[in-house]
Amino acid sequence: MGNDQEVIYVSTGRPKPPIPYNMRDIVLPGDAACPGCPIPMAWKVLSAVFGEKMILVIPACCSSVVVGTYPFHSLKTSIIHVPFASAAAVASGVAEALERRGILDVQVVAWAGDGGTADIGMASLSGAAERNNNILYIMYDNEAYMNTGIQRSSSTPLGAWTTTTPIKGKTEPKKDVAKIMIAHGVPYVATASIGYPHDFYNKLQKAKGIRGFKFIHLHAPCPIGWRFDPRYTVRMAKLAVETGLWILYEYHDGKLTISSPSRAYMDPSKRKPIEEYIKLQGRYRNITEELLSEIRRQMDANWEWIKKHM
Amino acid sequence: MGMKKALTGNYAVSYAVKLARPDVIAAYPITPQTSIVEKLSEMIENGELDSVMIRVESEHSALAACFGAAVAGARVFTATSSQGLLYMHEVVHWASRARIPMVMAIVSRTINTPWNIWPDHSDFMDQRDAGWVMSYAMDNQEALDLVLQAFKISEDPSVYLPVMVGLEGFILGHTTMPVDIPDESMVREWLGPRRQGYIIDGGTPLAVGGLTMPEDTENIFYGIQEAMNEAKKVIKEVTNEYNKLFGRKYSGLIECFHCSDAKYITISMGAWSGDLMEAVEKLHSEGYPIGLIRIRYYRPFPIEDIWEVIRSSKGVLVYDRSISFGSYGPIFTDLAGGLLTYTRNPPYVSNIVAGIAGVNVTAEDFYKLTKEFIDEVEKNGQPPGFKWVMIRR
Amino acid sequence: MLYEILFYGRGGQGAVTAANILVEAAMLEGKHGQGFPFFGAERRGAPVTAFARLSDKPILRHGMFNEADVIIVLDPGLLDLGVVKRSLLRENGIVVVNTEKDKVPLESINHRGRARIYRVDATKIARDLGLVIAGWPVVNTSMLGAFAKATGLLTIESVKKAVMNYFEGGKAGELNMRAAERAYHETKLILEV
Amino acid sequence: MSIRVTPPKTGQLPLTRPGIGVAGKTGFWRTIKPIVDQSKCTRCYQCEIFCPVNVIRVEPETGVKIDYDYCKGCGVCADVCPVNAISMVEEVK
Repeated sequence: MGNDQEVIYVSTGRPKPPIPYNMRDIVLPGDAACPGCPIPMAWKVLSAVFGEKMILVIPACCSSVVVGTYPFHSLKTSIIHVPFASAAAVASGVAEALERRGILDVQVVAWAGDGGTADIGMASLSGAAERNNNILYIMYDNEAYMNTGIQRSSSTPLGAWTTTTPIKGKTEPKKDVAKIMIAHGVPYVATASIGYPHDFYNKLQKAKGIRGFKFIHLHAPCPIGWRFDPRYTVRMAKLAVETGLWILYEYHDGKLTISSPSRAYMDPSKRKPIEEYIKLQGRYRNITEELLSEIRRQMDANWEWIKKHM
Repeated sequence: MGMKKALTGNYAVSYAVKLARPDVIAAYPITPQTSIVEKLSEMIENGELDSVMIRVESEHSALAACFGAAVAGARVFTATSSQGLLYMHEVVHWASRARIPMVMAIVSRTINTPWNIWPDHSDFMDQRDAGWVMSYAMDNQEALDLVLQAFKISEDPSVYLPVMVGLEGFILGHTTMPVDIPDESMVREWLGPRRQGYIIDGGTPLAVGGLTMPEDTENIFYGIQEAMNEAKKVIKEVTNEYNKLFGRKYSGLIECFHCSDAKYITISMGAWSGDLMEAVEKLHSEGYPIGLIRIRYYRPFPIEDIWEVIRSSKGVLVYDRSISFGSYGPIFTDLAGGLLTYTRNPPYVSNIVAGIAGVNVTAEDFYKLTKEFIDEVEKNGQPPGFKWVMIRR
Repeated sequence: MLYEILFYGRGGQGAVTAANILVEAAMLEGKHGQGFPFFGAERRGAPVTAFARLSDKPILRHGMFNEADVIIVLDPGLLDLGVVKRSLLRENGIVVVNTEKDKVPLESINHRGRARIYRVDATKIARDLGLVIAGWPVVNTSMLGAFAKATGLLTIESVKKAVMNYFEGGKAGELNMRAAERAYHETKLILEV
Repeated sequence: MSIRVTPPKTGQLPLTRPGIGVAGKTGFWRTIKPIVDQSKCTRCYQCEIFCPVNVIRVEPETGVKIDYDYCKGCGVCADVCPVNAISMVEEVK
C-alpha cells in the first residue's frame, strides 16, 4: 500500500468538501481489529489532524489489541500502552515532559474506552481535568467492555444486553461522562460520533488550538458487542444521532453549542423513531415497551438539559 | 561547596532530589512520607529547584505520571509509603518491565489494617518481585547518598531499571541528624544528563508495551534478570565513584562489621542495623566471635557478597523486619535459597522476625537475642530455626 | 559518651524544634546528634514528648527511649500531671524546669539515684522579649540556653548560632537568640539529691 | 534539559515500530468481497473515509481502488456508498 505517498485531492464538484486528508497516512492496513470496527475509522480522522505528531496513551481496551503484536504496531505514530486506570495520569506526565523539553507541536492524546474512562479511569481523568493538564482525552465509547467480551460498563445504555446483564439487560441509565467533564470547568468538551468524521475533524482541530484539558466523548458502535452486521457500523452511528439518542455538541469558553449534524433534531418531529436504531441491534432484542418509553423519556430530558444550557 | 545541615531523613531525601534536579515530580501525600514532597514543593515555589510538580489525585497516578514523563525524556521522582505503595503496585511493575529509569523513595510504614503508621519493612518487601533495584538506608546521610546514587544506577545503560530507596518512617524520616550535602555542581557533573534506552516524544513513531507473544515477552523479562546481574557491578562502581568524589566510605551491596574473624554473623537491613551494630560491638568486646552484615541493596540480592563472608562461618542469624505470612522473613528466604546454589552444607541459618508494625527493638534487645542464638548453637549444635519475637514493654 | 535527652511540653510549644536545634548545635561543635518527635499523632495543647541524643561518636541506636540523662520540662504543669514521671532519670541525671518557683515537687520526677534540678523562668523571658505566638509564649529556645548552662554539654555560643541558623537570621532569629542567652544566665540550680 | 538516548547493554526492550499487516494478510478474513461498479462512482470519497482498514483509495481519474490483500470484507464501504456503486459478493477462494 502506498501509505507513504502524498496524494493531493482535486475538487471534482463533490457535494461536501472531503476531509483534508492526511487520513491516509497513519492507519496501516492489516491491523487486528474486527471487521467493521470503528476504532481505526476514528484514528484516520486523528491522522488527518495531527499526522505523526501525536502520542496516543492507551490503557487496556480493544485498541491495545487492535494495533497488533510485537515487534510491530499498526499506526505510524507513537503509542504508550499503560495500566487500565492510568491513561489520564500518564498523559499528564508525558505532556509536562514535552512542554519542559520545548516540544510544542506534539499532541498527547489519552485514548481510552468507556470502561477505562467512565469506570476504572474516572479518578485519574478527574484529576487531570482538575489540574487542567494539556492533553486531549478521547473516550471512544462502544458502550461496554468489548475487549474482555461484552461486559456491562457504566456507559452501557439502559436495556442493553451484555454478558453481565444477560437476561434483564442493563437496568440503569448510561453514565453521561461529557456532562461530568463540563462540571469540571475544563476549556473544551465535545461529543462526537464516528458517523460524522467532518464534525469530529472540526472538533479535533478546535481542540488542537486550545491549551489545557480537552475532552471528546466519541460514540463508536461495535458490531460484535451490539450484535449487528459489521457493514452497518456507520449507519448505526448515524442513526444514534438521527434518532436524537446521541447529541453532538461542544462546550467551549463556558458556552454550549449544538453541532450541525444534530441541529435539525432539536425539533423532535425531525427525529427518526428510536426503534429504527434499536431494532437493528441484537443487544436490544429483549427490550420492552416500558424500557423504550423510559429511553425516550431520558433522551428528552437530555435534550432539555442541553437546550437549557445553550 | 558542600555543606552540613541538620535534616530529617525525609528532608535528606528532598535535598538529594534537589541535587539530582528531576524535571518532573509527581506525588500524593501519605504519612510518613509527606514531608518529602512538602519540602520539594517549597523548593520549587521559592525557586531553589527548577522542576515541575504534578499534584496528582492518587499514588497510582503519581507513578503513572512519572512513568509517562520518563518515557518522554524527563528525569522523575516520586515518594510514598505503605498503602500508597500498595495502591501504585501495578505501575511499579509496569515501569520496570518497560525498562524506564526513575527513582522513588519509600518511607516505610507497615501495612494496614488495623490503622498503624509505624515502620517495618513490609511495604518495601511487598515490591521485591517487581524488577526494581532496591536499596535501604541506615541513617539520614545514607538516605541522601542512596537517592543520588539511585539516579546514576537507574540511568546506566547496563541497568535501565527503576530504583527504590527505602528508609524507615519516623526512625529516620522524622529524626533530625547532621547530614553532609554534596556540592551541587560536582553532583551535576557526576550525574550528567538524563539517560534512557528509548524515548517517545513524537519524533520517531515508536510504541512501548504493546501486545507481545509469550516467547518474546519472556525474552524481554529475561533482559531484566540480566540487567539485575549487571546492576551488581554498576552499584559497586557507582559507590566507589561516589566515595571518592564525596568522601564517603560505603562498600557496595553489603556493609560488613567485625566480619573478618567472625564465627557467627548477623544479617539485617535498615535503621535498626545501627542498634544491632551496638549489640554486636558489645558482644565482640566480650569475646564473642560475632560480626554483622548490613544489606544496603536488597535487589539485586547480594548473595555472592554474603556467601564470601559467611562461607566458613558456623551460624548466621537473619533479622527480618517483615514477615511473609505462612513462610519466613524475606531476607532469610532469599539467603537460605541462595546459599544452596553454593553448597550442600550451609552454615546454620536462623531467622528472627521482630519489630513488626513499628515495635521498637533496642540495642539491648539485640544483645540478648543474638547472645541467646550463639549460646544455643554452641550448646545444642542445632540451628534454633525461626522465631517471631514479640517485644512487649 | 552518649547522652539521651527528653523534652516534655505541650503541642505547639516547640519541644520538637528544640530537639532539632540541639542537633544543629551539636553539629556545629563537630558532635553527633539525633532529634525527633514522639512517633505518632500529636494534638495541639496535649502533652508532647521530643527526644534527642548527643554524642562525640556516631550514634548507632535509633528510636524512642524512656530512660534519659537529661529531662527538659517546658511546662511545669506537666510535673503535676505525672507526665514527666513516666520516664526514668538515670543516675547523675539533670532536670531543667521552666518555672518561676524555686521549688519543684521531687516526687513528680522518677529518678534513679543522684540528680540535679535546675530552673529558669522561660515564660517570663519570652513575654519580656515579646516572643509570643498566637497567645503562646515561645519557651523552647530559652530552654536550650538553660540546657547549655545546666549540662555543659554544649556551649551557649553553639546554641545561639544553631538558633540563628534555624530561623535563618532575621528578627525571629535575633529574639530567640537573645532568649537563649538570657536563659543561660538566669538558669539556677535549685535542688541536688 | 538534555537527554541521551543510548540503547541498553542488556536485554530487549518492549518496543514496537509501525508496520503493515501486523495481523497478517487480513484479506484472508474475508467471506464477502466488495466489488465496485466504477461507472456509478461519483468520487464522493465516503468509502475511502470510512474504510476501517484504510485500503480504499478513490482516484479522481480511475475511481475506487481496493487493496484486497488487507480488505477484511466488512461491507462498510458498500453501506456508506450513496449510489450503490459497491456491492458485496460471496468470496470465492
